[in-house]
Amino acid sequence: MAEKPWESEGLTKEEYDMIIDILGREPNKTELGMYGVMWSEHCSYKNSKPVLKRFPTEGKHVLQGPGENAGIIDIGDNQAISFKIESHNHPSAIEPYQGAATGVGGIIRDIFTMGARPIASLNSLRFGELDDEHVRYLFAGVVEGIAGYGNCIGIPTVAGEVYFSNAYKGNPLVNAMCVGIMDHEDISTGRAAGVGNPVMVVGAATGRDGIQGASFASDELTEESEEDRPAVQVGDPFMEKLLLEASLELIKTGALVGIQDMGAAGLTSSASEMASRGGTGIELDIDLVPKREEGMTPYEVMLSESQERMLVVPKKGKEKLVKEIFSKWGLHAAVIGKVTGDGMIRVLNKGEVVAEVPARSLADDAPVYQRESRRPDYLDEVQNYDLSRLIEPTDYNQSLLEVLGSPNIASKEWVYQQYDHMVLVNTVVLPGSDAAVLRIKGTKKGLAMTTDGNGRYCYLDPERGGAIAVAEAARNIVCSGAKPLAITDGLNFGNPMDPEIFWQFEKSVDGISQACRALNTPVTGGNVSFYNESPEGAIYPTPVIGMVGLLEDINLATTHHFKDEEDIIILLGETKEELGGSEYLKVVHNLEVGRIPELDLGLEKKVQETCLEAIKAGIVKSAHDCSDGGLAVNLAESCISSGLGARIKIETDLPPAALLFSESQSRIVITVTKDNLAKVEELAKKHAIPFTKLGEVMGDRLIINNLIDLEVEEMKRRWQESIPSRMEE
Amino acid sequence: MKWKVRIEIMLKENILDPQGKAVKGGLNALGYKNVADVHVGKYMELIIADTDNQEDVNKQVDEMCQRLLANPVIEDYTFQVEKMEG
Amino acid sequence: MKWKVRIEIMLKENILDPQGKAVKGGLNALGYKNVADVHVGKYMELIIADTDNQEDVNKQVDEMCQRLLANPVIEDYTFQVEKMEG
Amino acid sequence: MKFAVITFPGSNCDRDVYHVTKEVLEQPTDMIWYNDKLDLSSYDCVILPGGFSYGDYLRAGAIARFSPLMESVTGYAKDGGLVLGICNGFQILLEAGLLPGAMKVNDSLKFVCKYTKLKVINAGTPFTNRYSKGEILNIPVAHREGNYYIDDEGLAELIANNQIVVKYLDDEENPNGSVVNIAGICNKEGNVFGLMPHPERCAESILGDGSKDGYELFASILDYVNKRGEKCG
Ligand SMILES: Nc1ncnc2c1ncn2[C@@H]1O[C@H](COP(=O)(O)OP(=O)(O)O)[C@@H](O)[C@H]1O
Ligand SMILES: [Mg+2]
Repeated sequence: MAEKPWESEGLTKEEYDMIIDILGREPNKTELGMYGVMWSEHCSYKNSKPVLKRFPTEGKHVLQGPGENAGIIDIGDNQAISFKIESHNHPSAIEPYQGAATGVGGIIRDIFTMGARPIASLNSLRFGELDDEHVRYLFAGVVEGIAGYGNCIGIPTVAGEVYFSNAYKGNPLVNAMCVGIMDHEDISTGRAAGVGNPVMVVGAATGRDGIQGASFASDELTEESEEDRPAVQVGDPFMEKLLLEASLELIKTGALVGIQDMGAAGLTSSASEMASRGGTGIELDIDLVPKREEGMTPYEVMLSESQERMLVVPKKGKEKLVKEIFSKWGLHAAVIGKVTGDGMIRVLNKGEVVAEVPARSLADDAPVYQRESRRPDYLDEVQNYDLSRLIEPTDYNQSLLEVLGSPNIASKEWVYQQYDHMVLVNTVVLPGSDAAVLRIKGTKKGLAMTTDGNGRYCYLDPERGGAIAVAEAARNIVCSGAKPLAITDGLNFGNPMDPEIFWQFEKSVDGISQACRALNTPVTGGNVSFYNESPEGAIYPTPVIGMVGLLEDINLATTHHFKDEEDIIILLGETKEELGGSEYLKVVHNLEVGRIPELDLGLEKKVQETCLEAIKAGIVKSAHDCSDGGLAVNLAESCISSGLGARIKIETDLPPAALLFSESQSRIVITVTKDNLAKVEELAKKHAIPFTKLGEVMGDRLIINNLIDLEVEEMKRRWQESIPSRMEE
Repeated sequence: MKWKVRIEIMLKENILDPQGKAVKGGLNALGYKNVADVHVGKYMELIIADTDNQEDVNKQVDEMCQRLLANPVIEDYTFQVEKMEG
Repeated sequence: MKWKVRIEIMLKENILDPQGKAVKGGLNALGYKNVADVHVGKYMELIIADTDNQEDVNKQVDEMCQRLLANPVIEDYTFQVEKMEG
Repeated sequence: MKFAVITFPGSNCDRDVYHVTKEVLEQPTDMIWYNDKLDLSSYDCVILPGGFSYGDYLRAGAIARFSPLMESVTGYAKDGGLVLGICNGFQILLEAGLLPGAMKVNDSLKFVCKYTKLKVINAGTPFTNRYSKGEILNIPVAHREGNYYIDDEGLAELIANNQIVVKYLDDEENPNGSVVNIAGICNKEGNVFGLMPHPERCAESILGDGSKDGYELFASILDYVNKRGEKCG
């Protein structure tokens, strides 16, 4: 073996010594490869585990918290939903179409593995700025890849976000989320129980795809990444559609003991995790694994990340049933081994044992590190930047048009028009409003879902930024008429060995935890993606929150579009002078500095409760969360999507820029008919939250005090053409 | 002078080719059992004008393939250049 | 005997080719102003086994193209057959 | 009346169509597996749903049209049975030669999912009798290969026989570049109809932008079959 055999597997000398301790001998090449992938950050969470323990993970709805392939939440009537978010950042940087496509495929498998039928996908994307040709290539490729996979498999992509900043130029973020629904009795787990039960591989044949993909994800992107990358995985959504149907059919038969998809680290992770959860071992034979290529070594077979495969453990005697179901769908199912009682993963090849290691040591006993953490120096400088010296614009119409034309604020239609967002005929609120809403067929109920995150906020203040991401997600859910249930989190950060990055990570987790406790939305799972760095440096710390909410009555689903002339426009919550970190500051002053808006979680909760109570009372005609871009953008969006204007008159001492563009939290704009104005005022009093009547829906212009007077059509053009015009350059 | 360029672009050797697999399945199902393998790629024909020297055309086409026509991360390409009449 | 078949499938001459148009636009925008025309089609490689006679292969491949590989309403095809070693 | 909805490997709107005929229209409906070679004569209408049969690899619908069941569908159509192909189903009907013409990739080269405005050209078919000629419909599309092509001769024939059933309202509404904005056509006899837009996605007002224009298409079939029943009986 090489002089420092651990290096090529991405392990340290100390970790190598631990392995020798565990085995009582030197590992061979295959064994070392297995430890290498399982002890990578991507699979083992060795640098993040202690911090993730801070999340609140319990709640009365939580049927399955973190630890399985995806979390599960009870929604009543014997139904449950499963959802999770996953990153595919590095693969997408190398090959945007396939990287994003296989990311979608992976998260969908996580959901149907749990026994749930996937009903919706979401995606959270970050790129550099669109004036760069390579960025445009990445953006176009990623969106096409998500579309290519999701549309083909027939799961609607109903919501998401896209954000552009130079911080992501060398390292885009591609986080995909999937939501599925199931009856309680179909909940499945990835457990290999029952000594003697067969272990089977179903789905695609194994090739040399993506070997060491997990370790690749656990390293920084460098100039050479393009060279030493593993073979790119290509997704086959058609195969996965068949796999999905066959797996769900199989789960329904009750013949299964356990099922797990093969994602990162392929057969090694699925076998060791299933055995470890079941307190068992697995013996498998390389010869029996269906292979796509000739001459594959045990190392390659164990580490392959070929897509669209699952590992299943049926009850003994049910092998034939499994094969029948899969062959009906034109898929292979092969017995490759059996469950054992000795806790070992034992790999045979041509009758010889080529690897034999304790399952637990792979899946659960990776070393855990408490990394050093230090508040970054840049924070004081950016937070203390003196915003009072900024010159107020002379033409606020111009400023509003500029902000509306910023790709971060502008219409994302260019993106979601490429996604089939209607298949499965459940989509009640289409992309373009605050959260997507889906009906649950056969019930009166509905689900709302959204992803939110603000990397710039987290860069300027990771703790509050993390909390705001949760608060904003919940506000989006509430504005659609749903009660927030729980979250999944996608934590995207730089290199955790850098104490300043690790501090950002810890603080973000703290902020998310605080908000989740206050808003009663436990964390049911998520994903950590470190090493998001390029030669230009680390990305903005970017936690992304995926949230799901429940509507008791689908008829109360609410959108942000204004509905009728003369409706009264009301602000719940209060606008303060809080331009720090705002889109206005970036677009108009080219600054990404300042103190980000305050977040009073008590007030946040009360504002959300007021809004939801008003919606439940049936008096809210539109509701729109007020955040990125501020009040002016909020009002403009409701105008644009309805074609209706608004006349706004606000008494205030705020400087005009702050009135229009401040991103103060805990604000929701709603509209009601004149007759219901008093009712809302009463509700606001009851909850003791600030309440302001802003004006009314009227005409075809947006008029705000003597600051803004713009035709809705003109605003719409700027907002709608921003991304397409940049992409068609 | 004018040149006709024919470019063939294929997925690299060991990269999964779902299309090829599906087409093979289709052909086998139609009764062509002797079709042992299928790969599906792209074919392009370019007309290049105003270039006098075949060497230049070769160089340019190679560059185009690298930059736009093929995806060097997952695809290989080959091409032939041929002088056109007139 | 084994045969390698290369098939090129293209939209018929007079049918508008949106892909070709887009690729031409892309190449021109990248500075390749001398690219006068582009057509994009499909390229396939088949391995045909257990057939001893090139004539049979030709006939079979032609039939496959007609029935499945190309759509005769809008596409033309050409192919070459080559004997493989071993 | 009785509907049959065919599931090909990769169909993904099969359950959606089933939902509409079974739950919304409340008509008996069977889901039929592509690999069966059934006698379809007991059905009043056979629907080929949307999706990506065989991943749309090669060409949309190209492989699916050789499914064993497609032989039955062809026979059923020849005998005058009602066949409706939606999106991928339309593509399969073209590949199978049950309808003339072919599909190319959208001019934008992109998948497009959005509501489109359609104009009813022929309201006399079994599928469109509840609409009126010239009526404007709002029905969503979702496809990447919906750019309908037919040569001039074929087009003249389509027009002469009144086979163009629905068009996109105008060039601007046309999401794919199809010849003369064609969105759906029928065969000469009028019993086979294929269209790119998805009527099953707008059969209930709770969904999306609230259009119920798709409901009327399914209801047209029901009306037609019921009337035909009266005539016979
Ligand atoms: N990548 C995407 N995929 C699908 N939908 C998207 C995507 N990006 C944005 N959208 C949709 O566009 C709308 C506006 O997005 P955004 O401005 O991020 O909303 P908000 O600020 O309310 O969270 C939302 O409905 C969102 O779901
Ligand atoms: Mg919002």
